[in-house]
Amino acid sequence: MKSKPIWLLALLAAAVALPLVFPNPTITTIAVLTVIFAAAATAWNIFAGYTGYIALGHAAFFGTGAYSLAIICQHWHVPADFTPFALLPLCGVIAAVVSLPLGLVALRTRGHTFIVITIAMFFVAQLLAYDLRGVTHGSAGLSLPIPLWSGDFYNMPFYYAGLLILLLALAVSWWIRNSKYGLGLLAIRDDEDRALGLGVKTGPSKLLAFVISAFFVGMLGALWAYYIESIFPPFAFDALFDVAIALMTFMGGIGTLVGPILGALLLEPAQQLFAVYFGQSGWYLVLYGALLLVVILLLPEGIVPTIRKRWAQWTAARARSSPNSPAPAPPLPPSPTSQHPAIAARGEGGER
Amino acid sequence: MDLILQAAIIGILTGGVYALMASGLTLTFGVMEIINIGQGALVILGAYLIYVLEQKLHLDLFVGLLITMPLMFGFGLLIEWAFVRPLKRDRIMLSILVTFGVALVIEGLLGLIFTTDLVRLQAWYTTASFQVAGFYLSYIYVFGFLLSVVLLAALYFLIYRTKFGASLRALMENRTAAQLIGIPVERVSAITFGIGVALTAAGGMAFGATNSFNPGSSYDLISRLLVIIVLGGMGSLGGALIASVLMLVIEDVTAVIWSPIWSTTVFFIVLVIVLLVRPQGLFGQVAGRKQ
Amino acid sequence: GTSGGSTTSSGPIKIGFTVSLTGDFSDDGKAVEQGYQLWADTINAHGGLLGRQVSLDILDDASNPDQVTTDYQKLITVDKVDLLFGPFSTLLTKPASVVAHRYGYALPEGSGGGPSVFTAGLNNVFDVSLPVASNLVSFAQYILALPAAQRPQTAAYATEDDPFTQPQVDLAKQMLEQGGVKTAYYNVYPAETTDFAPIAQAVIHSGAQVTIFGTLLPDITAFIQAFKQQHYNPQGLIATAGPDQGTQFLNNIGGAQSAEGIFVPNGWYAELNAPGNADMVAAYVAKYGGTPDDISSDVAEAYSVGQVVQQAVTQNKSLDNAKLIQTLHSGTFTSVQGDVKFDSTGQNTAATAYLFQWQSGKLIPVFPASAATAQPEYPKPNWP
Amino acid sequence: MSMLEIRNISKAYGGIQALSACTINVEQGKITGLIGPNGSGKTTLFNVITGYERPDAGAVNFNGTPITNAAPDRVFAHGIGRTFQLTRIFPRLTVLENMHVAAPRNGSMGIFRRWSSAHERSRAIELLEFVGIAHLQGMPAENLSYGQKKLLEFACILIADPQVILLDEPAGGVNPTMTNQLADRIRLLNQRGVTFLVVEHNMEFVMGLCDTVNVMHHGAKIAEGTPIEVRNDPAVLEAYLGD
Amino acid sequence: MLLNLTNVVAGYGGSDVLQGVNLAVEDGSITCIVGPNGAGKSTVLRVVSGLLRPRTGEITYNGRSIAGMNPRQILSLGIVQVAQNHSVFPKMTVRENVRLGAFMLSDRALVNRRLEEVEEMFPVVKERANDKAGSLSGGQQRLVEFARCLMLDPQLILLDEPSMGLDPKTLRQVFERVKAMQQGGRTILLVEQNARAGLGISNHGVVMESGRVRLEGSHEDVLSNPEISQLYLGGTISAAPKTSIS
Ligand SMILES: Nc1ncnc2c1ncn2[C@@H]1O[C@H](COP(=O)(O)OP(=O)(O)OP(=O)(O)O)[C@@H](O)[C@H]1O
Ligand SMILES: Nc1ncnc2c1ncn2[C@@H]1O[C@H](COP(=O)(O)OP(=O)(O)OP(=O)(O)O)[C@@H](O)[C@H]1O
Ligand SMILES: [Mg+2]
Ligand SMILES: [Mg+2]
Repeated sequence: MKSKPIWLLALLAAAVALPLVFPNPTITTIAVLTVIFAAAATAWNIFAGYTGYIALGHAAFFGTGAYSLAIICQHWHVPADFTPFALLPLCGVIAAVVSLPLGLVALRTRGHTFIVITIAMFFVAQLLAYDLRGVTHGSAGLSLPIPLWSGDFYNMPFYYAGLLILLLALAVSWWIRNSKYGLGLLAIRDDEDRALGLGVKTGPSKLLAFVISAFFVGMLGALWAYYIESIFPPFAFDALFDVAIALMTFMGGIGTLVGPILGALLLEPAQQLFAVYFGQSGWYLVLYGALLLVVILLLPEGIVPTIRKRWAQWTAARARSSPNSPAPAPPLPPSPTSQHPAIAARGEGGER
Repeated sequence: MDLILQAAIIGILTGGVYALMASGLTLTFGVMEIINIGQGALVILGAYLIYVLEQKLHLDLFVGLLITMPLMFGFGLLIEWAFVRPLKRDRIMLSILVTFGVALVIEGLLGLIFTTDLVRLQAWYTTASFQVAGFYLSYIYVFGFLLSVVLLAALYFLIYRTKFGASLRALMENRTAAQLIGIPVERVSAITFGIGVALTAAGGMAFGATNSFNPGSSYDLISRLLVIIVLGGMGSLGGALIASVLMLVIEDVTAVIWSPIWSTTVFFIVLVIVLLVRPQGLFGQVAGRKQ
Repeated sequence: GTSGGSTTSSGPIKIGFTVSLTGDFSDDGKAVEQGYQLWADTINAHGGLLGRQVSLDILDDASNPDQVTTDYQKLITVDKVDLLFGPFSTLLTKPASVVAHRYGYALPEGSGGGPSVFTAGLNNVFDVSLPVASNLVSFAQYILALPAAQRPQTAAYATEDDPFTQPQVDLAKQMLEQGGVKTAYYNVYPAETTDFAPIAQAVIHSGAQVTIFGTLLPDITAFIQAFKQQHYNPQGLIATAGPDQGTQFLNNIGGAQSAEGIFVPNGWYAELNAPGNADMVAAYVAKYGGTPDDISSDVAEAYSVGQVVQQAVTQNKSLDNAKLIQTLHSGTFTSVQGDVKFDSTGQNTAATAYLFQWQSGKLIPVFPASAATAQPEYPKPNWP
Repeated sequence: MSMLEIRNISKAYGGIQALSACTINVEQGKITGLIGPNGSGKTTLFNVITGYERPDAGAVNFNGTPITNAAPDRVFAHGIGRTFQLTRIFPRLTVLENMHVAAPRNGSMGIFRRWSSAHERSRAIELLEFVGIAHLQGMPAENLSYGQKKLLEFACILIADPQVILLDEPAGGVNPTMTNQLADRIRLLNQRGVTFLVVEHNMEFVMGLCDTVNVMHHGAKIAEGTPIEVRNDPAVLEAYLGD
Repeated sequence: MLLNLTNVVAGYGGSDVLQGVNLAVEDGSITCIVGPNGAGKSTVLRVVSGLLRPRTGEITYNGRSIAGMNPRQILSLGIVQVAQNHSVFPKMTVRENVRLGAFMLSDRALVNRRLEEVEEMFPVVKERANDKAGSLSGGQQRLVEFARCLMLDPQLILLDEPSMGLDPKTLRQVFERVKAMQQGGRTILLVEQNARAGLGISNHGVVMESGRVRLEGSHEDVLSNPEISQLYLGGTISAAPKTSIS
């Protein structure tokens, strides 16, 4: 696959050009939300995908980032211009700092217990947003400065900021996947105890991945807050956020580099558009749910792994039917009872 | 003091209702380890089915279960066959996707059929109560509690005392080995999933009789139900009951002695502490040895 | 920018809005849609607006701020609607108003009355309904006006942590405390609460004579259920919302008998003598069936939005949104909920709060005396 | 002083005394064998040494430093590596990636280092070639046959380069010819100074390889000596070899 | 011939592992397959027991084609497999594990009788009957698996490395048991890396290499073939392990 860099460049160019080619604010609105989710899913995948720990509490960091920006803007009287964008990394850092003790505690557990602890942490965070009225104004929510940009221009800065964060997250994800550290994370996913016995510092490794993903998600929360310009606890800390990014990641292929992005590209616009076009008739949820089900039926391991597997099978089949061996009868369909483990079902392995 | 006692009693009874809602999940999540995000939607579906029977045929809610549970069982078989079975790899995680999709479809269809008006199941025992030691106990909660004890006991019997249960546990632990000793793994999975969904019908009845609901009411439920299963210990049925009761007692007592605002927070903090000390849950088993 | 919108002056006028047909607010969404629809039907039957037919462009916002943002963008830039109406709830009105503001659209609305909507410094939001906080004022006044012998000594308050309910309860509490009614219990509970029994228990335990709830339909029915089970009979029971939902409310609490004596504040009721009200009620019954009592106040709130906009547009003889904003800020209007006059933040200062009570299966205005069609029942009879 | 001293280790699970006051010494630069009937506590002892289980009593010293209760990564950092009886490889990593997990990771700067370097890679391939699975390097390790997994695990621990290697049944399921090669490799490494503690039921392998053999029974050592001594020890014959 | 594989091609995912395997197992014999790691020995057993579908080729059992049947159908024909990788059910008790071996039987009395026999035969199974199988040592688990397969009284037994992890004493016991089963009229297809011991109790030897059968013959033929011995049996014939029973 020598053409890979070219492909990537083309995709990048398309992403950059998108709002220029389709300047309609409705499209760019969906694009803004999509890059936010794509970046969040990518960040989540850095932790959950590589370590195999399914965290369903990242909405806590999204909300932390969102509230951080809102509170900072209020206290420092930040003007409604590009300044808040410059504050995004700070909000990410705040989320990362918050994630540190949470990760320290949660990562002492594994498997289902871990999932439930992250859910619990998310709820505590949401409840705190309600309860700490002094800073959060409770259920009355907070407003952010409202930029006076024209409707046509308005989405652009948000889109490019989101895209930048996405690229950054992707780069970090790629880098980790190709680092010694990332290999350690994957080893943790497969067999944590064994990894520990081979000298992988499992505790710090997991925690670092957790904090990195929280940093990005926190930044995205802040970006989102500035975009929506008002935040309320149930929206900033939204349990469905976690479900959404997990769905996107699973759908695209957990643990793969571009899977989360593909999942987001598919699901977020689909959801928005289905609500717009089928919402009034009442079919929105049915169709959106059906879309999920159809995709998973067609691509039962997620988009990227399934395609990779099909590709491998196809090339292998082609190799089998190469001229010097007698053409075998068409292979039987795999027995439904037998489990055929995927061949080369994972990993950028082999290509490197 | 009186108030705390009363809150604790309410907590115990409401805990029974939660255990009932969680009973289906103890199978699909606790035993099969399928993260059934659709559980909440299935509870609501169960409630609507009973609602229809009550409205159209004037069936008693508990009698209605005799119809809705088989219906939901069939529905469970269908979901398993169509969506869970094709998942080969990462089925535990991908099941989140599938069950979420199913939940959306259910919610959407319920919305189309029943509109989003709030409804509630009515029967004489949904509002009536009887007095014990100066305190009123409501029939529906007592009935719900009893039903959940009965169902969980039946489930225990099924899983730990029958050949079917043994084959199910075997299949969960090692699918290939289970195949090799002749366990029809697909049929067992399907039936188990079906039973899990059927039990949800009972939970739905209890939910609908104690809460107003509409198709969108499921969202607050699912995370609490997942929490119950893990706190009780995956696969532990008594654990599920005790965890629900514990959860509701803590919340209810906190609500009256401090504030409802903090009740859930306190519970979640207790939860985190308990799970840090016992990651396998209250009654869960530790994973095997390393060798 | 200034108002977008179609330039053709012959086709129908497009009015866009979103409703929550799915998600958390979905139980109210349908009523809002009905209200807007009834208004459009009425005006179309009477020759339309500025002589043109009105067509509604309705989207589902899934009770989600992201979707609201996308939806209003689409209404403005793709559908190019002429006018916008607001969605349901404070939480969604806020993001909608920001998008509308960006394009210079007015956002008249009837059910996004939480204070935070009006503090963002936007000039384009107009809430035609009663300002939320003063909703319970009439009840407080009524209680304080009771003869000393009858006047309750203690009150219990429980409210959802919601920008719509809590301010109302807090204001009523303040008034009653000043009037000498002691607070036996006050608590705020999270909007996600599904288990109301302990709160109900605490209210019962407080032994308060009147109970004041900041609720929506699901929670008030849970409280009533618990009170019935515990045989607790407060002398007065009022909830910010829920009892105004007509038959839905009755079905949820188990029939009209259980509703007897329950209060609810509102800016509207079916028999209210306000411009267009009788027409709307008739149209509702004709179109959706049922009785006037089935009509949720969400319907009237939405209908009023249409009426106010209609008056302003007619006065302007133009669909121009800048003009519309100006006119809305300056004029006085009428609606099925009574008079409408906006202050600089967009809240309706002219609205009257009525106090209603369920009596013999009907929701009847009982206070202020000018509007009352029956004497309030006090104390509330025991549960059946 | 022995390199690895295991003193009076006891460990009970409920009613089962897996180890009872077990004392074993592993001398530096030697290949020490550990045999005993099924369930005699060999694997449990490995688990105690490498920090996967906490003993109820007793102590483990490594070069004089106590390492009792040290976590597995600490034990590994001291230079003690092990394999598992029921092979534990990383199933979803490729064979080559498996090798790199074990490749020495010095310092905590892993995040700034590529997962593989040319040097590591060539070492990994050399070892994979040695155990005969180099052609499978791009395969997810879960796709290997049983014996191939066993060999992969063996190769993994060699690349990690520990001072002491604890092998739990390295020859189980491995082809006899390959077993002989493994033995050769162990001897070679041993000559270069690596110490081994080997658990194995293949007597030919143990007797041909080990300098000293310890025999365990019911959680305690019942015999120790050269292979010949042990083989003719009546207690060992009775408990282990049978007649 | 009880079992016949003709030109069987099979594999996982994309590639073929078995590339045309021909194999015959005589009724009442013990046949032992040996070969290097990854030769496809276990794959042959999996194809026979139905865990893996052959891509092409024919498998007949008692003259009847069984290719493509699922494991349950094949089991009900009287073919039972003991897998190579550890496959006890770790969280179930030892007794539950063993009892599950008789899952296909519905005669309770028979099952109980067999259970008693098996427990007599292997003391560990009895002593640890109520412990979780996962807590046993590696060798003990292996024994439980073997005991489990004895619960059915199958016609054809596919054993994948029964010797692995067993101490010499136990191993001898197991092999004696295998021998006894053959004498009782059962047929055994064995895969063994402990090749000399395995071939030692067999009538027939098969050497596999790279997915093909390299050599087939009586066990003496195989044992005495110098090249095979060098390549796959660990060289010098004289060093036969003490554990072999002839
Ligand atoms: N976690 C545990 N729970 C219960 N019993 C255990 C546990 N771990 C080990 N045992 C018991 O301790 C004893 C020793 O087991 P161990 O695995 O150390 O034996 P071993 O010498 O390695 O045997 P083998 O040669 O079969 O591998 C066995 O009886 C085993 O059942
Ligand atoms: N699940 C699988 N997916 C892909 N390839 C596999 C799978 N299982 C086995 N293989 C490949 O098939 C070949 C034969 O495997 P098999 O398990 O039959 O070998 P074997 O002869 O039993 O070896 P061993 O003596 O090590 O048990 C091996 O090269 C292996 O890599
Ligand atoms: Mg062992
Ligand atoms: Mg094999």
